[in-house]
Amino acid sequence: MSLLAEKTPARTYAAHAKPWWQRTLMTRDAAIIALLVVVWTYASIVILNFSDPITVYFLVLDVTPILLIALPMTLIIITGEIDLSVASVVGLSSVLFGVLHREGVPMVAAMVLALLACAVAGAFNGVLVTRFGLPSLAVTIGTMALFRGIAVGALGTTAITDWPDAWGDLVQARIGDSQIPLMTVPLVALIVIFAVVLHFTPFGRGIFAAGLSKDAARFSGVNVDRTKLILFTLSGLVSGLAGIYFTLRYGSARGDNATGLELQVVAAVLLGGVSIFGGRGAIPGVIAGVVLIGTIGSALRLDGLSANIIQIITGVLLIAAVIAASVLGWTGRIVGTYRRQHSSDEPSSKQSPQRKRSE
Amino acid sequence: MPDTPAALELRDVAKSFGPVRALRSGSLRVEAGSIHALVGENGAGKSTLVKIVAGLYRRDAGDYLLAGEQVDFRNTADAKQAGVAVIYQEPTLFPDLSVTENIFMGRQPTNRWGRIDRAAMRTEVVELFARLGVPIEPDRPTEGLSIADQQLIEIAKALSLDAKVLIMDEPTAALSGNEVDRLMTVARTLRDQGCAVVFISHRFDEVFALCDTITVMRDGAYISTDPISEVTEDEIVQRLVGREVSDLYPKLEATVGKPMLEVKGLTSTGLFHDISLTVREGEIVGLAGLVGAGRSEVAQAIFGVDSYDSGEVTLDGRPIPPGDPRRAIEMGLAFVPEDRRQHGLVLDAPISRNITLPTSGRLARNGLISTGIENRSAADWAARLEVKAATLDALAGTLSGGNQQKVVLAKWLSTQPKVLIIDEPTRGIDVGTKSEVHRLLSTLAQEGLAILMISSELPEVLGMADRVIVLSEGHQTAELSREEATPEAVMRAATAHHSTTLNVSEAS
Amino acid sequence: GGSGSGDEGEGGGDTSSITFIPKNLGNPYFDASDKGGKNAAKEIGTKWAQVGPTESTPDSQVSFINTATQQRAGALVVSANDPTAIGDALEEARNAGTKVVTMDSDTEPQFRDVFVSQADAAGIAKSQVDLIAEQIGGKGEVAVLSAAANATNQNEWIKLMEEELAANHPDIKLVQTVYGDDDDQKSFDKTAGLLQSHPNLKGIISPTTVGIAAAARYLSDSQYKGKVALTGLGTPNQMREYIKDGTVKSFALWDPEQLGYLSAYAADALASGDIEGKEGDKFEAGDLGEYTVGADGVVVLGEPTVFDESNIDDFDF
Amino acid sequence: MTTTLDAPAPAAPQPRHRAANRLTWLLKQRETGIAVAFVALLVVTTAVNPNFLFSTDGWRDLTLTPAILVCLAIGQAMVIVTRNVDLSVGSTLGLTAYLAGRLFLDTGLPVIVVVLIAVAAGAVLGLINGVLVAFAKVPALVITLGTLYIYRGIMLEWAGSDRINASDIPPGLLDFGTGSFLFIPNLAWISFALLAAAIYLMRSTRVGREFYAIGSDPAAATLYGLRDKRRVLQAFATSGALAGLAGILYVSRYGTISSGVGQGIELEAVGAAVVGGVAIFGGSGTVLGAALGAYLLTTINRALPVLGIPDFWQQAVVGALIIGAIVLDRYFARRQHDKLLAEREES
Ligand SMILES: Nc1ncnc2c1ncn2[C@@H]1O[C@H](COP(=O)(O)OP(=O)(O)OP(=O)(O)O)[C@@H](O)[C@H]1O
Ligand SMILES: Nc1ncnc2c1ncn2[C@@H]1O[C@H](COP(=O)(O)OP(=O)(O)OP(=O)(O)O)[C@@H](O)[C@H]1O
Ligand SMILES: [Mg+2]
Ligand SMILES: [Mg+2]
Repeated sequence: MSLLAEKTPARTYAAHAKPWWQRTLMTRDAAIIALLVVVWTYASIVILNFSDPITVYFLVLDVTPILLIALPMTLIIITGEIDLSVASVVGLSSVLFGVLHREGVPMVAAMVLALLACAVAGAFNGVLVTRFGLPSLAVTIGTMALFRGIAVGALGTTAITDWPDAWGDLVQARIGDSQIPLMTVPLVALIVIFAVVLHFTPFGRGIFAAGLSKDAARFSGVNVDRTKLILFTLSGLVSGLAGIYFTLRYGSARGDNATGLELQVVAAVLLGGVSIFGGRGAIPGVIAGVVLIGTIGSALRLDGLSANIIQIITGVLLIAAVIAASVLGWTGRIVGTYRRQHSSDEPSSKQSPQRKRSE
Repeated sequence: MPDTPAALELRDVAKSFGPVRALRSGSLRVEAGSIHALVGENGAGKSTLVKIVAGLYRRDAGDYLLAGEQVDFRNTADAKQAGVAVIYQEPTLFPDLSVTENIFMGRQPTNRWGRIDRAAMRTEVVELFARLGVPIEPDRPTEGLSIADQQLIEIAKALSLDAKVLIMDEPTAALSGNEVDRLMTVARTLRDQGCAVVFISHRFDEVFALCDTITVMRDGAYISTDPISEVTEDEIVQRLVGREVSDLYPKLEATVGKPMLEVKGLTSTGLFHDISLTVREGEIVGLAGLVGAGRSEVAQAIFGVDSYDSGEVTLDGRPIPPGDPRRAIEMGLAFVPEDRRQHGLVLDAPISRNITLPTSGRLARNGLISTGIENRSAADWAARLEVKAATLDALAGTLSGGNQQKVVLAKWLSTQPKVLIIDEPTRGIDVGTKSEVHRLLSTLAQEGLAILMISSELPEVLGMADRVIVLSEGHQTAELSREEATPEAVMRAATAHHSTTLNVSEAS
Repeated sequence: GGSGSGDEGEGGGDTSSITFIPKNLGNPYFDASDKGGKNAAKEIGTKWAQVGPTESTPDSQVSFINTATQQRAGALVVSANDPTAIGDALEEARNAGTKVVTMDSDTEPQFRDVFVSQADAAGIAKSQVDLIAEQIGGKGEVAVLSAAANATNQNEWIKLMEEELAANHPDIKLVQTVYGDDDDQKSFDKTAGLLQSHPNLKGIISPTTVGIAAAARYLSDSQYKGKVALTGLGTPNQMREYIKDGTVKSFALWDPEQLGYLSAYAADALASGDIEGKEGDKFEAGDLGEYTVGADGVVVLGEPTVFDESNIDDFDF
Repeated sequence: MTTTLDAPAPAAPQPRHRAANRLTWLLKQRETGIAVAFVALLVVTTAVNPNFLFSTDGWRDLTLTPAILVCLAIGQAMVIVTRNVDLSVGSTLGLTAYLAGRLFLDTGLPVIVVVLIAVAAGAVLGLINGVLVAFAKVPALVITLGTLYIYRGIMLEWAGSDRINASDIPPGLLDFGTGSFLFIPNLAWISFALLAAAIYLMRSTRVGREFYAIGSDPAAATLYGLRDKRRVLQAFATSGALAGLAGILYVSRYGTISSGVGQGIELEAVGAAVVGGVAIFGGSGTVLGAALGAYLLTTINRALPVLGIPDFWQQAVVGALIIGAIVLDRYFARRQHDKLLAEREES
């Protein structure tokens, strides 16, 4: 028997236990996509004006910031962390962009500088979480107030509103004569990039491993801290991008832009099937989650219902989604596939999801 | 049963965790006023049995009687209520709370108004500690206590319950000789007062000195019960293992080459001091010592998952940068950790992803990796190690312990290492797989791999290693050649206090 | 909430529906103006709906403007949370054939057809400065408790007040402007902060209904009651008890119900093509009579009413 | 223990904290640090503007303004100690405040009955969180994020564009809300009483100690046979009830209930607890610390304008404070850890 030198295939293995269609269709992602299709179809038939192509136009413009931020947020939550400061970074980006523009810095340079600052803000979160070993929940609650405070403080009472029309028009432009916003193109590109990074690169494999078991990942050579630092920086950068978008779309740089957006993003990501424990989730589901919330909001508004119902539905969907996961998991455990760490039979602290003092 | 009911009786109790049958048919009958030894190899199901008695697990089948009454506990509080006290194998304390609170949690003495009587608690703890001769400050938090101190608190906790049945799951593993003697005194006193005591230990000297009856378990099943006076140590070992011990260690001759792993003066405050060792091509070096001696910490520091304060590590002559496991892997170091479930495997990830995790960078094409690529590599290595699994996307956590260990080995061998550090290679593995692993290690050494093997099982160390290095309390107390390494020599070095470092020749 | 729009007309529009989008829901000022709008719609015989965000931010308002666009509403009556931020959305609505009236708080003129102004800004600013000057004897420190820092109308009034003070009341010093965001608690706490930071404060002007009510409530049971004057824009129902107990001597406001009423008529006149919003266009506004569109498409409701002990019981809104 | 062993007689417990010991102990407490920061803030601000403390209103607002947040921070601290978090308290506060307003407006029930109903309603809302967290085994962060939306949505939907004005509230309650007893505002007395009760609960009863145990190591809590589900339910119900009470306090203090009541206050409550030294992953920290954190955060908000810092910067200061507090905590924990290791080294 020679293990390191030559091959001695003694056994063969099937790659998968279930056929491909079961693996694709019997997932949280598929369920949420199906729900989206059902809601969309229902709304198109029942709700007046919903089938109008302009619905798509407004919907895309509306969900763009949430969708943008949801991408890095998905990766962060999969590593088992969270970033609540994203909406404040949006405000920060908007204000910096505005102030630089007011001071006469050319548009593109102002944009790049604002984005850099936001990446630094994100890295600040990342350093506190990885180098200092602080819980990201507490850290980002703190930086949420800090970044927002800086944004609001820097601009004070004013909103900067003298933006060149060309830029605002670019953000809201349509592709040709269609009702599809031009924004869709970079958005789809970003989605593809994030999906590839998460699902088809060694870095992405490290993200999942870090979320499922920080220790096992570290013991396998995954640099968990560096991974998280990169993701927090990325989150700052993309949130900054959303801030630029906000500024240009509304032609107004304000410190209070996107207030409360962080919870919407987290809700959408979790609805999209990402586990708050980390280690589980996929980009298609998240996209569907974001669009689903946007669609329901759009449909209800068209139906003349108030914003309040939208809140209730968002909350119910969120809770239903996670409870469904836990109920499914509970049944799954009977067949022996459930994550060990939720199982009541095993109180071993070694597997508790939020293991503290892990140094 | 004709005579008076036993204090504790289990009949054909079974327990499975998913596909893992931890306990097939566990039986145990303990009389009041006796000390009963429960022995079995690692993974024989002893702790599982204990946890069923404690009310922590619910049995899948079988009978559980206390003083002749059928019982069925929903949780550990019920069991405590019924007079069952348990000292678990791993100490389970609340790190943020004080020693006193840990001892009384859930049953603190209260006054009429529900106010906790702290003074009474403290008085009782002081009294308990005095009886046990424990010098622990009752008001300090338990965080940062040594394993031995934590174990002593567990013992105090169990004693403070007025228990009819006391179960101790390897309580002495981390204790010094003095502490063991004191514990034995306490156990005997309790016995004389009519308590039924169950004592689990891998140390036969203790078992024979303390107990009056002995039950042997193997592979989750009951084997035998005898009065201790009617059996010999050899007979027990034979029953434990189920075959001749000498079969177990198929050591192959290997040619020892140049030094591959060299460690010089490795020190980490509070954990280990001035560790220096060399492992050569084709050589298996054993790292022996008692639990808590700091061997795992040394290994983790070498690999880079832990930091260290001073010292240096080189692999094939090139220094391994501290704190960078990825670099260590690239340089040819592989590390099979002691705790498979926490460190070795991502239990909730498929087998294939587990095997390819350290090599995913190498496997990627144009920076991209796919399940297909992973499966091809994983299938190859799983086959070489004969992992018993149906599909590659089965979660690693669903495999039995032995197969999990094979997956870990597959994962590390797929990195094509030059040096393999393997911590407790056969912990919790059944006897069959155990010898497979041993054969594998021998083969690997023969192929020129340098292996550093940490093991708490003396026969394994003595059977497998070309050289044995012994650690005690974080200090290197002996380096013994294969010939010098007798059980007595290793044990003496392992229990030596570091100020009295052993002279190797004297020890042999 | 209100009801959705009815059947879709040809050429993509239901010219006979008016949608009101206030700054935020749950604000009594806009409740009153909505009431006026609803009455007008009933008189005209068109459909009427009121939708809006719960927080007064421009981005949440945009979604509702977009929805109205999708519904091809005949006309929109909006009170803007930001002069430019909702501009593109309004443009989009106008491109789809919806007429846009701003009310109470304007956008930049190019984004709407007509702005129905509660009173002309200079008049509002002057009346409040005059009221406070009278109450504090023409001398001393005053402060402003405003709504959101970006509210168009607030900022314009504050600017005009400063000019008015400089021009005609040199002894009155405006020491600070704070923002209560039309949030009750915030306005309340900001009042407390103002009084502490400025021990010599003589008066507070709060040109927002939420702010003045919160400030009055703080003053009414503080040591400053009767010592620090308060005036601004408030609704009689909210302020009645503070007038009665002497916390506030007088304050001003136009009738928001009339404002909504007039806006609905202006919207209908636009939607039915009677006017285009050019200077000089004339339209009938039910009980209020005929109005003329002024420069920049502004229609002015009239002068604000000053409320004090003598007349407050004559009003109920 | 009824058994007696032939072992050495128990050593008499030594007198523990003598005066000097007590002082060093006090200095080491996290609460002392926050209290010192609080006092320093008072001194500096009052030096700049004596009115900040030495005026009837200054003195009153000092204890009155934080009362509501103190209430929430106490509940939040209890929940966080069990290794959970309750983000729904702001919405619970809003919903119960509106409920109380409606009851005053529509029923004419006596004030005390309305208060009890509001507190009970808060407890029920908290219990819903607790049930979902304990039985569905879903992290509290997700559940309470969901109920944050749901409770707020229900309130908004119910309230429509109605709002409740001071004139709808019984004058007795409003007078109570702004009144004082022995120079201390009534609401402050309530918050002190709650704080005292909470300190007693957390320090000296089994329930409180088990909260700590569950948060410190949930797995060990199972091994000890603690009724962890019940405790989690209790913690959430208490937090909800306190939020309900905070709703009433809000009504009596501010008189008007608009749609945004309590929006965003949940993060202030978490912030207060974190600043006050409650570890976000449970097991340590005190309600006193959380209450002091609430005092510090609220008072900073009032002090900044006095100190001449535009109030736009308030949030930034609060954020910096939260970050500073957790970094400092970690630093001390590290030092303690190293010290313990060194001690072991010597022994
Ligand atoms: N929670 C669990 N999930 C899955 N398998 C488990 C679990 N607990 C124990 N096992 C498996 O059950 C078997 C028996 O374990 P147990 O801990 O009872 O052995 P033991 O006799 O106490 O061994 P040791 O001497 O090492 O303590 C082992 O194979 C172990 O891997
Ligand atoms: N996470 C930790 N924090 C603090 N001390 C620790 C930690 N892990 C281990 N220790 C301590 O380090 C020392 C050595 O640890 P460890 O038990 O790994 O040694 P070992 O020789 O590998 O024993 P084992 O036979 O269990 O593998 C022990 O005293 C233990 O208490
Ligand atoms: Mg065991
Ligand atoms: Mg070890």
